[in-house]
Amino acid sequence: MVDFGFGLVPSSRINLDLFDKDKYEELAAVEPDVRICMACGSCTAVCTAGKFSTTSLREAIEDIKNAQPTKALELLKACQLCGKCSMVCPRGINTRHLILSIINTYSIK
Amino acid sequence: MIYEGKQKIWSEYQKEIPDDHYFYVRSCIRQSFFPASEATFLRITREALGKDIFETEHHTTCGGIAYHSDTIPQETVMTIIARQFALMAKYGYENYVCSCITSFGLYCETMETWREFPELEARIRENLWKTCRLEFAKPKFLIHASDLIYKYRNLIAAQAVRKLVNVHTGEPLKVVEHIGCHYSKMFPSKGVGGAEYPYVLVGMVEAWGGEIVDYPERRHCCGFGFRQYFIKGNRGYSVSNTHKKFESMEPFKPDLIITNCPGCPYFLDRWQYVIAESTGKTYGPDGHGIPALTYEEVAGLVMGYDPWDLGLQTHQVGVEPLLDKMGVEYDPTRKYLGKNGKNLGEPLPCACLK
Amino acid sequence: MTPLFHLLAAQAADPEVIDRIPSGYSHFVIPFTIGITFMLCWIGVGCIRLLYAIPQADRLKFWKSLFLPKTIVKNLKDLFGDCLLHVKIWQRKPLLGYMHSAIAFGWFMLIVLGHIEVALFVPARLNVTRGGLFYPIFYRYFVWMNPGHTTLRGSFFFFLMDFFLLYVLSGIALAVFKRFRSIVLGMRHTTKPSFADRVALYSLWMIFPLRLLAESFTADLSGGSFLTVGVNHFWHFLFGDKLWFTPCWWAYSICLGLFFAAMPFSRYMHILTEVLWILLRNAGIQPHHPRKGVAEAEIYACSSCGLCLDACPMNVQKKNLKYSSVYFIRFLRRHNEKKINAIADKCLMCDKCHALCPVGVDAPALRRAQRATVNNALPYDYSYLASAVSSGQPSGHGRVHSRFAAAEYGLGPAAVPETALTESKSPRVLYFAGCMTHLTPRIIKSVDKVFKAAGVDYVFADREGGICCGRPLMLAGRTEAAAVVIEANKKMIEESGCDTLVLSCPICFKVFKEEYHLAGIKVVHYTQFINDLIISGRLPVQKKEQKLVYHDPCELGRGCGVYFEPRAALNQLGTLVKASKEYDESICCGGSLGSLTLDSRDRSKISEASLDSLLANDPETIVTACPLCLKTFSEAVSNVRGRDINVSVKDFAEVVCP
Amino acid sequence: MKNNILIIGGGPAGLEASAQLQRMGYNVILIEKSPKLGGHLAKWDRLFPDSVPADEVLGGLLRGSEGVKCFTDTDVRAINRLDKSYNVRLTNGITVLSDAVLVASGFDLFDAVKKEEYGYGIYDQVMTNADLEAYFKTGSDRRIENPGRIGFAHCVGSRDEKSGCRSCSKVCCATAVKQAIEMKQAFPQAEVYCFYMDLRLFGRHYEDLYLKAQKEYGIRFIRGRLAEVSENYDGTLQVKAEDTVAGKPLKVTLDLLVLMAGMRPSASGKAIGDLLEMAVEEDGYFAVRSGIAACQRSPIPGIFLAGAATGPKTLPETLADARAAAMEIDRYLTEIFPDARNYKQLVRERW
Repeated sequence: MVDFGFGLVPSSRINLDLFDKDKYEELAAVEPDVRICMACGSCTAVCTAGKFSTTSLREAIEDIKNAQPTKALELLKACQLCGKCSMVCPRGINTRHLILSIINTYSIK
Repeated sequence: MIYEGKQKIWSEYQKEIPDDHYFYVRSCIRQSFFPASEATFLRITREALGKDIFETEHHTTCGGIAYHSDTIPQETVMTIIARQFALMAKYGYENYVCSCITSFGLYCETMETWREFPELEARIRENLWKTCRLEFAKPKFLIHASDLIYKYRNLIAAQAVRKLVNVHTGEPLKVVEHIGCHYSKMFPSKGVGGAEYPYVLVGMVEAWGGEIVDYPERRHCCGFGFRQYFIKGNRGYSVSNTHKKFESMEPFKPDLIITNCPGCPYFLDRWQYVIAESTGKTYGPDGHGIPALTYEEVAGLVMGYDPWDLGLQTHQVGVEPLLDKMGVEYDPTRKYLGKNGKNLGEPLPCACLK
Repeated sequence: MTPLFHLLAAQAADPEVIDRIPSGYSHFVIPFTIGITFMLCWIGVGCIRLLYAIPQADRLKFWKSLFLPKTIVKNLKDLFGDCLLHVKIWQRKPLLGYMHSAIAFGWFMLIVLGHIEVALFVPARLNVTRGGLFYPIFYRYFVWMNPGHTTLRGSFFFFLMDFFLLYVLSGIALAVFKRFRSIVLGMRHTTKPSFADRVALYSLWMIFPLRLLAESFTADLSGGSFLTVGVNHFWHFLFGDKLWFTPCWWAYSICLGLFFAAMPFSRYMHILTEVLWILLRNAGIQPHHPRKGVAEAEIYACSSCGLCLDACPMNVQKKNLKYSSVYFIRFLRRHNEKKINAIADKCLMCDKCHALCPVGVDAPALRRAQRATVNNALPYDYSYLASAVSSGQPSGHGRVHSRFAAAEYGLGPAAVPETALTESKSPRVLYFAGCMTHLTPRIIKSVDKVFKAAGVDYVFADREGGICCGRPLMLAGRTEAAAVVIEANKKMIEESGCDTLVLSCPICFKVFKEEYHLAGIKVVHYTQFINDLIISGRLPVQKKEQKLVYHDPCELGRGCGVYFEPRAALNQLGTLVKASKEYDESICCGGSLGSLTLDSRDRSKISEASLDSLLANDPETIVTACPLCLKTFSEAVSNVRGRDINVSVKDFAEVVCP
Repeated sequence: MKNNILIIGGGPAGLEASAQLQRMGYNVILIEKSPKLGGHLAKWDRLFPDSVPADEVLGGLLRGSEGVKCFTDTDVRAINRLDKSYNVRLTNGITVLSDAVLVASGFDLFDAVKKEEYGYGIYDQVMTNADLEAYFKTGSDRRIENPGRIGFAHCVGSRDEKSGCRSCSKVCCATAVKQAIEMKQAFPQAEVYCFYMDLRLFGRHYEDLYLKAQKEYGIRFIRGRLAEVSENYDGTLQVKAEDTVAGKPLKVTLDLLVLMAGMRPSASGKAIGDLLEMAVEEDGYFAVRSGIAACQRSPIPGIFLAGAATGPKTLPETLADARAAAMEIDRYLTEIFPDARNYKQLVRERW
């Protein structure tokens, strides 16, 4: 193989064809609230850890639905489970359990 | 795919193309990338069709590459363009035909800008007089050279010695058409067939017996992207663009790519080599690539011109399998001989791309 | 044994009691013997296995505790109080307490007295090889009263035995009655018995009536007192002289055997496990695993009495009964992994079931341990805490706090005491609001007002937002991650140089108090701190015409035992009325962070129940001392449908300094 | 004397207004250009948000307007204003002298072919909301054969200056959510995506519908306008959009794409408007006397408007608008019209 000093760049495009439906259904079975997020961002706005680190439950849910679970896990690593997000969520999502369930479902065990 | 649906759209994007008396300006880069293409254009239009095509050695670059690389002010580029137009008027022409898509887009853009901002036009008029002592003029018709071949596609088909057909199977060749982004994406009404389903090359292929392949990434850029290519650090993006197109067209197994832009055939051709040599992936059968030709080269082939006279040896992807399919007779020993019979020098063999 | 025998023999030439059946054996004892042997083997093996599963250090601690005078006293007190007399149930529900103690203490006494009788009259039979296992149980079958030789001592025992039998029977009668009308005994919900439970339960119900039957049939032979002899006369009246007593003794033995055989699989295992659990509990050993070691003793000590059913705030909705501690423990016993996790996650961790449990089973701790099995190993990355703590937190030197934007909570510049840190006479006070308090800025504002009014110089540790205290992580079973957060906060606090840490959030308070081990720093809840300010006269207060009710936040009351101080302070401010459930029976507001899966609709039902309790005596203001309770009640009061509630919800500090 | 009232358009607005006016005792003449009454409602299967069958609603409207003189397949050939009334010549040869004219010409569905990049009429697997309703009604469509992935593109021809419509068509969001649920009911295994710019679910029960779509049907809502559609080798569609919430471009392969074609002013209504020289606003819908206080009065005395002729409306809004127009006509015909002497002054003061 020839090294040209440049090469193919991995795409940042979301490819929904890669979405793992079974895994998602597994998550939705333990925490159905994952379905009802409407991406308002309240959780991210109040996040205790978000002040110091890049973390966003809203984004993580989005990443899960966008077939990018690794990104979601990376975002949720900083969570301290303080629960502020659950207090502000307009849809009443059990955010703490959702966070734990995402990590639990998508972490490679 | 519903063909009638496309026809309906094509019928809404028809462009008036004058019959004769054209002022022709060449492309900066095509002359070095595919040097015989423009010569073939002149040969077909002048010799085969008997049209009046005027050329002058006084014309320059349109400034497009510099413009799209953000290295030249807009007023400067507009003044260059005004000078081109002034030359046309000076030699008594009003039908401006350009060989380059970048130029074509830039001319369209400039003329639209002048229309929207007459004060800018006035300033350019002044600039032109101050710098070149030339009278400002605007073409009556602005035409891309492929528009002209499109217009005469049926006349060419009438004179053709062969069709875009696989002589062994009798099947029409599967052709991918790639339109330069600046042809109609900016101003859909300026191109034949509009922006979503351009007809300019489709019309040629259909007239010459080929079959068009419509693949998902048809609209995608070839990967040139000016700054993406010029800066080595960005070339990964350029080649990735091309890669995306090839991945998309691969299942359709095209025999040929036809293009109407200076950069596109170059990148669709050369990046096949880079992809092959850096990843091992080739897109034609048996380790071959997919030949990416200009429309003049394709026209020349159906007209029965010698492939080496058409400059097909300057392509990275070997054209021999295509020539075999079309039943074109060629002398392999002459491939790398110049017009004067002197050896041009042969490229080293590739590891992956045949 | 022999000297006693001789002594007795010497006292009376003609024995009072004659061994009626010389072999000391009859076939009917077989069912009982099998049952009790099986049970004893089971429990023996279980004890060894259990003790083996306890970590070495804990085991050592356990053995040592058995010899410490202080624990010995406590053990004896708890064993009698909890296992036999059921003092804790008596205190709350006297009739229920009577029922439990009647069965437990009554039966215990029957066994003890039975053995004393054997020891006194036929001591040789105590030897296991001579039927010591069953003989004392069926004593009345095997002996014959020597007529005319009955002593006062003998009659005394006859009386005692009949008395306790009657006592037990009264308990059984209540128990049977409770099965059908539990509410009379103060229980709204009772546990649904499992199959083994039913076998043991019906056996238990049958044992004592059968015993009465059996002993009464033989009362004219082996003696008895007011009950058995009385019934015996009745039988003679009915059936004449032909009394077929053997089938009764068989039935009695079978019921006993069945009961003991079913015991290891039923709730009645608690009768024996409780003893071990009390010893382990008093030794101060904590469970590390939801099913192994101490936890095993704990879950087998659960009597499935179902008192936690009514205690659980979730059970305002019947569908949530299945998440109660009693079922959690039942599924733990059954190793039903899926159900265990669902139940463990649902709990609000309000600790009420623990507070009300007659045997002190700490089900919330077991639930935390269960959550840990799922959540503790999940990845986390708190590397950002290093930079978080070093910037934006008070360093203790200079006036870091003056950098903070004081305007954020509408606090004027005066709120930030510029001279606080230098040579102040008053102790340096650090106030940590916590995450949740930042969602209820009125607490922050009021605390500031109070501190200003009392002239307390304080530094606001997390004015710009801090990091979490770690308690929510612990509640979710993420103890390892919690340790990292705790360490970071601890560093910040220790470096601040404060000597008093004031917290307005009970969640923070509990974890700071229990897990931080802040040497030389007094950790107080603001209710305590403000009460002290009032007592010391630093904070002048005026009693107003207002009817207040105080809600005990779970983590503050049951969690940290702070009941007195907030009430003492509120008594200075207005008339404090009672809630229908308060102190350790206070109902969770529903907003608890403890539950991971309870949804918002279920939560609002709990809030309603809690509000109902608080509104029992028509207060004007509900006062609470927890940001979560405050937020939950504030929203719930406005959402209660179909009711005209005219009550305001205020934070403790708001009431102190309106 | 019974006044003649001509109602142009036999859709829900025309039917409801004719029923009300007939009840008030007027002589109502209803004309409809197509062979069937009911307008778009007749082509719809079920209605959001509660999935009421469209036939049921239409049946009610038709029953209510029984007895109204009704000409189908009829258009207006010419119209001229007399002193107070209108002389209307119909295409069926009849001439009506009408004291008031109600224009209830409704809307046309946006011609989805105009959004070339979506490939309607070019790619096999692209259809419109109307096509899907037809499928729900008839149960057959060559494009629908157990689709595994279905996409709904909101705002096709709405909120799009390029296709000549800046404003929102109001009903498409709720329709899309409704249709998405219906498709999921029909094909429970399918993945359903809705590509939206803003979800404008403003009405009562609409948010519940949205929540139900997410919670019970697992429909995925992607915030981002569909950018381009192309056809794969196997005939499936490749669609591209940006997930603007994630801030990343997105692509997905679909078996079926449903375009939520928006509302455009009715072309035949426009022709009638031209005959009357009625003013239209920039958005192409008829201008009203006052957008707040007099939405059913046109600037021309005696000409009234109802329904989607004055802009996109939901069905209940259209019906309420029709009833309001009936009231307005009644007021005009009793308070202004009969007073021949002061007519002009009254019009000046009260129109």
